[in-house]
Amino acid sequence: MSTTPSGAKSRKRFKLPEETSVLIALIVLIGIVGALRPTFLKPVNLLNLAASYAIAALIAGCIVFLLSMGEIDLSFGWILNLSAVVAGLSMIAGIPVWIAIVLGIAAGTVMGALNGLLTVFMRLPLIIVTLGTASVFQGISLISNNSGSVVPTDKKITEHIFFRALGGSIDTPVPIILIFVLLAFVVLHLTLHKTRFGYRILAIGSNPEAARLAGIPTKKIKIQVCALMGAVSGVGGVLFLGFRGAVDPSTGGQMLLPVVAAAIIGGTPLSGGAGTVWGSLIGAMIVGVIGVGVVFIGIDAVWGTLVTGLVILFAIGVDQIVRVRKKRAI
Amino acid sequence: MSTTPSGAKSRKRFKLPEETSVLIALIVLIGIVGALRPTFLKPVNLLNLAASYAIAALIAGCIVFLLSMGEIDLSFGWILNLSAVVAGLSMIAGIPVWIAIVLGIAAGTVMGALNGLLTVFMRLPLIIVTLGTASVFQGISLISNNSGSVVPTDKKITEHIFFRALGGSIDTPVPIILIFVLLAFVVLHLTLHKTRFGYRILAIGSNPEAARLAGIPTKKIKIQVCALMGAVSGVGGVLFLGFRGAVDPSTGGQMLLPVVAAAIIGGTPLSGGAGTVWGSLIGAMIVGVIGVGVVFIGIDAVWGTLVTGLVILFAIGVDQIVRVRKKRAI
Amino acid sequence: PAQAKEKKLTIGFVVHVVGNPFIQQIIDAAKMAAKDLGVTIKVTGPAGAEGDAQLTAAQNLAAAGVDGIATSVPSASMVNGLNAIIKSGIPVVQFNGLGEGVNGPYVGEKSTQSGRILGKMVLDKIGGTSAKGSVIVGNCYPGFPVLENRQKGVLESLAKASGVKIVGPSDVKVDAAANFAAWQGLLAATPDALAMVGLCAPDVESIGKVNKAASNTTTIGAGYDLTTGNLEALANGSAHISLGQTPFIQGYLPVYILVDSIRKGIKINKPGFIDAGTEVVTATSVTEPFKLPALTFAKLQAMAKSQAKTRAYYEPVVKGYIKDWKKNLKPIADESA
Amino acid sequence: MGNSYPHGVISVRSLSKRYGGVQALNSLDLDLERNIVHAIVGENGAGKSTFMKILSGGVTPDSGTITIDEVSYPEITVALAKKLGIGIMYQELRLFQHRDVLTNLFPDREILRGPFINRKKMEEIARPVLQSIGLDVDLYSTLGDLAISDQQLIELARVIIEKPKLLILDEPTSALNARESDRLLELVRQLPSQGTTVLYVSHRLDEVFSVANQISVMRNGSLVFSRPTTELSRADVIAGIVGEEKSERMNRATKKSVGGSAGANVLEVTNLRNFGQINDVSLTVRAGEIVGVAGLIGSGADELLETLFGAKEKAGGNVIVEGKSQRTLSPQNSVRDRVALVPADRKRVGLMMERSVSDNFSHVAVGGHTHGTTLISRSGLAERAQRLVERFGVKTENVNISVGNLSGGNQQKVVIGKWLEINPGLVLLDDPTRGVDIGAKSELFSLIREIADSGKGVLFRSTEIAELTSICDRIYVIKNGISTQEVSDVDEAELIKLINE
Ligand SMILES: Nc1ncnc2c1ncn2[C@@H]1O[C@H](COP(=O)(O)OP(=O)(O)OP(=O)(O)O)[C@@H](O)[C@H]1O
Ligand SMILES: Nc1ncnc2c1ncn2[C@@H]1O[C@H](COP(=O)(O)OP(=O)(O)OP(=O)(O)O)[C@@H](O)[C@H]1O
Ligand SMILES: [Mg+2]
Ligand SMILES: [Mg+2]
Repeated sequence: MSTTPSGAKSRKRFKLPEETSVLIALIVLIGIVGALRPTFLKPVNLLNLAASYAIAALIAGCIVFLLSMGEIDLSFGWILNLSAVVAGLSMIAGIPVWIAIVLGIAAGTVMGALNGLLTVFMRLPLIIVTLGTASVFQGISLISNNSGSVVPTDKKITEHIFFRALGGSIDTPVPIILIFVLLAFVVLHLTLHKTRFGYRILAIGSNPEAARLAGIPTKKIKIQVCALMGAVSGVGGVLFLGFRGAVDPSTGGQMLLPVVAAAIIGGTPLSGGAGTVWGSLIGAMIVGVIGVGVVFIGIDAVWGTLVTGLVILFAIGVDQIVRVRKKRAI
Repeated sequence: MSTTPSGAKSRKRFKLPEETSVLIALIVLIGIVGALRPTFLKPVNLLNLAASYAIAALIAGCIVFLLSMGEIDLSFGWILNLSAVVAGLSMIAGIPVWIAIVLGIAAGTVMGALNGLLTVFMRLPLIIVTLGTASVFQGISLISNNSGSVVPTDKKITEHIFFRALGGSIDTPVPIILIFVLLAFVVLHLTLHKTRFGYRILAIGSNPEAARLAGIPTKKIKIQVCALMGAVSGVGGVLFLGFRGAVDPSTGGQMLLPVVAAAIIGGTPLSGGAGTVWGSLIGAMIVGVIGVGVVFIGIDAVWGTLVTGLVILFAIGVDQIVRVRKKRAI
Repeated sequence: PAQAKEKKLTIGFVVHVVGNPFIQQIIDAAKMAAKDLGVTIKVTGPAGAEGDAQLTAAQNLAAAGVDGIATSVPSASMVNGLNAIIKSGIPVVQFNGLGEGVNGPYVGEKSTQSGRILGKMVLDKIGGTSAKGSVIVGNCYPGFPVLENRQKGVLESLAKASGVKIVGPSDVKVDAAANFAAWQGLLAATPDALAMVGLCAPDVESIGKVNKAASNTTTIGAGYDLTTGNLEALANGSAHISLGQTPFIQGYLPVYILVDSIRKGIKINKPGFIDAGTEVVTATSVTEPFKLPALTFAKLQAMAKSQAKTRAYYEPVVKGYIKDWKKNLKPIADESA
Repeated sequence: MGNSYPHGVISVRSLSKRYGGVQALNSLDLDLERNIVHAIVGENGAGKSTFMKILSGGVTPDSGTITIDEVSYPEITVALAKKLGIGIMYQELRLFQHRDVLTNLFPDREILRGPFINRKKMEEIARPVLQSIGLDVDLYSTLGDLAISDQQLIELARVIIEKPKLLILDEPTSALNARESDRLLELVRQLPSQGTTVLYVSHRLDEVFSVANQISVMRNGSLVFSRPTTELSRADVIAGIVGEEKSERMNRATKKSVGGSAGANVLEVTNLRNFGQINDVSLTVRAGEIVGVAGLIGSGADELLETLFGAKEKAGGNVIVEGKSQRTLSPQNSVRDRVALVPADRKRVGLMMERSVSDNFSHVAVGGHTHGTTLISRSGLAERAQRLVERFGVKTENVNISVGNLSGGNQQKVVIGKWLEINPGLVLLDDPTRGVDIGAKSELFSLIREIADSGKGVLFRSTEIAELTSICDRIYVIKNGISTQEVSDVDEAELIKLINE
């Protein structure tokens, strides 16, 4: 047919990846804190900072899957908590550390899958279902240990390679948790953008009814993504246990906002059909730099919150300006 | 079935209002708590219960406007806080109570409008903007009173009719705050469903592009709705001040989840284009009955969270079952 | 008074947050008191610390017909509501968090004074009034009254050394991971700091971890609460001082006061203060208030795990200080003295 | 050219609009006369809709002027269009899916009493208009629950209620059946005498010739010619649309299958019922056959294909695909058994509007299918997309732009392409030519014939009777949800009679 326009060969011009704008926002922020306090820029400091926010980043990387599908999970903080409790109590009960870890992750997966089953069978958005299950998981965690902390103190446990590696007793140039989380990010990114599973997730988020008519098993995929979210939260839980050496009843309770913020600052819209795993990593680092930067510069506690807010606005503003520039440039 | 059309009469069959299903869920819950603890059903008790949740309900009624427009405000709890602080500090500074109240509400309106302006001019979803402004408002509140509570203690203030009426010193068969909030609900309902402003909000939420093409000034409406949300949060703030006689730095900080939960349990979807103001009132009461019921029945703190979660799942389940039944019946 | 004894009393016990190990110790003590006194106890509290939800819980206990209420009062906005309950004839005893103007006695630490103690101990460790250098202070929740008081006391003591420069107070956040990151950042920003002083439960543990990671520093770590993690940090030498708030007394005493006053018809509808004392713990010594026998670190850890041992250890206090609560009731101004 | 056009109500000069690398309008000059029906035709992506959107304020032109009643404007805003009395019915419906019908009829034009919406008054105004276009719906039902054809009529009613001076209709009949279309054309014919100028965009040349006083042809964003209908023949117009040489080729039009070579049954349906309009449908499709489905809107014909595919729930009856009895019909099973459905409503259930052309072409091949590797690559998707773009003549800048940016007809080609990519054994085509230009349509028909000739079964529903009679080997007539008759070799008039009687 003659309708094909003359230049329809795929003109591959060089395009900046969509994460560029958030990355610039991150660099600007690091630059500002570094300009005020040059020690901030020391690699060891930046690595430590990244390590402290690694678990939140990991979960942000996975919540991108849910957001891409047009869903949101409110319960993952408590899944993290209960998974860590399961792993911790198992260790204390004498189960070998690695097996206890697997148990913790399995518990997370089961909780996630339960969310998925409920959302599919009750035909309700995940956000509504997890409004309930969040309390359920928290409640079970409270009951399991009678509102106390779970602290494995036995030397056999605390000297285990898992705790030593994560707890920082083994010296590595780059914190081990960082390496692990970066690897996880590669896997998450490839899964979302290079596999059929990921394609299906984005298709569901983009137009659920069209996805169903295209033969995509939408219910199955939903359950799988929820289970994955649970599994990753479970991994987050055992990493937390290894990192901190203990789980408090409140662990995970404050995670919702920073994690979701990381994902959306990173560029994943809430509306579904699109998502960037790497963006969420950068978003998590932005959240981290803001959190630590404020104390690093030495801003008074009373002023800290205001400054945090202004910097968040600034960060999303930079991102937005860069984005608009890029659009113009096309 | 002979569905072939026969004539253009407007077939108006009797339809149960869409809020029926949530209402049934509410009645079931009240029934269960009442069956276990008959004193719960005493009118005075139910009225007091309603009064304690009145402010959250009021705000839920207004967040329905935002949800209907496809947006979410994360900052309203801190708008409420800062508005109350403004009103309280003004009173302490000697400004007449009524004027201080107006100042508080005006402050709320300004904060809401600021959210609206930022979201329109940064072309970002409100949820992202308010991620930042929430911290800004909280920060300003902390600074205003150097991290302390605002407690007007002067007799001239505490004996003012406003404080006496709201604080319960004046005996009325029905708490005054309840009457006020009910009236506000009538106004909110009429505004959303019977005025052009409301129609425009729902149109924007349903299809923003079509709304723009229909000539709706979408930016203006967005700013107005944000300002309205701020104003209502401001009203919530001064009501809180009158009701409790003080504002703490933490006031409003935990409001996000119960208020949004009230709206979505009440039947307003997060996707925009539809919303029920009355539903959000019932939703707020469900949240209230769950919270209070657990205490009333005397469930131990450690178990309370789990029970709360299960009851939430039950409530949305009842709602869902009724909804499906209704659909089948058509 | 005699007939009051016949009815089995029900006491409502309202905490400001459930799922906090320290609060749980208070709850456990309250339950021991209830058992000792033969009364029913109903424990409740909101999942997230918020005054309004807590007040609502207290009001509902009142509506459900309890005979007395013990509650922490972290928020000034609870005061009027609690006074309304008191006015309706249900006595209220406060613990752990003080609401100014509540018409009932308060059981808790002298928060400003405990801050002073902590500040002084830190100062002693870094060289007394002639110390020269920076001390980092972190507040995990600016605006929380008890913390503001502690902060005041710490700063007051540290001000005695003119060479000490205060860094902060910074907002170090409650969430464990964020708290750790904040302390890590603070120390990186001021690597030659003499000491790090936190005011909340997660701080000592975080400071310890930060200290351990930055192996070459000799920064003193100090803070509050005797959680398992904090004690671990003291034990392995990565942190140095932690003050305890005697959760046993804060839980046991309010229930005792309520039951005793109801049974004996004693009116307690006035503000008042009973000192719950402050425990001072370092790796080498555990100083308990009320002339209780000195503890070793190991004993303290064992007690944290066994309610029976805890009860046995505090027997003298229950028989003495607690039984004589009326005698020890001081004017409320003593709290912040 | 001169400057004065005494009869012109609207003149545009050098109107241009560029989207990325696509010149949607390329220095368009056109004069529209007052009080006539002026048709605009052209191939998919010619720029018709872009032009209409500029006139109605939906899109801002890059350059050029628009003169209306002797006042020149560099652009028209939505507010200005409202003031000038320009009403538009968009090709891609701009309705509020969550809102009820009545609300959709008065978007931001509600009748007020005091501060409140006066729905009673609105009903009074709406009812006669709905009656005049033959639409019978509950004014209180939610728009999203209605069939696409009803929605199109509501969009029409909405713009007629505005009583515009210039009425723009962008493919108003693309989802309508003969009866509805006729009624609409009847209405449009009367409008000029009531003082309304009509701009009518359509790919259905029969309609254009029956309704328009003047016909303009566009290609690649510019005007080819604009002449009174009386001076034009069908061939002239087709040549204008597709170009001389191609119109030659098209004359070798699609033929019926070479008699009776049909093979085994690909699809056997007996006594099918669903929970909607289908009561008792039985039919068979044999390999190598194109079988048509004809029926009025509401007769069940428009639900049949979705039900057979499993998109709508079945209530009873037997469906046998390639000899295998389908116990549960579901899209998943259908894809597995290589049954394809090109749905009628591409926007709602056909495409992922904000995703790329490339992603959309792989919707079934990667998303629904379970064949092949589970790993995918961007370049793999792009290759497939490039191949399909060429095969179906999709006019797009490249395969990485959002499918929502394509012209309506090109979007339709993407839907067809994504389904044919899985090499289906049974193809259910639910009004597949909706919005497709005349050149592409003839290509599509030869393609359908090719598919049938390669031993597959095709079940075909169309809102255009002529399409059915021209390519179907057999046609089933559906009335009141019952398959009443099976016919072959009928002409248009006969079939229309059969449907309506
Ligand atoms: N015999 C069958 N009857 C009904 N449904 C089936 C049948 N076989 C497969 N399906 C459905 O088809 C879908 C595809 O199944 P399959 O196990 O092949 O997954 P998949 O598409 O390969 O997933 P992925 O490639 O992402 O791992 C499933 O949802 C399954 O329920
Ligand atoms: N928003 C947009 N972004 C990018 N390109 C666009 C956009 N809208 C239209 N185009 C392009 O402009 C060209 C003209 O499109 P237009 O919709 O005007 O065509 P049309 O003549 O109406 O075609 P059809 O008959 O298929 O409806 C097409 O190539 C289309 O892809
Ligand atoms: Mg078009
Ligand atoms: Mg597979």
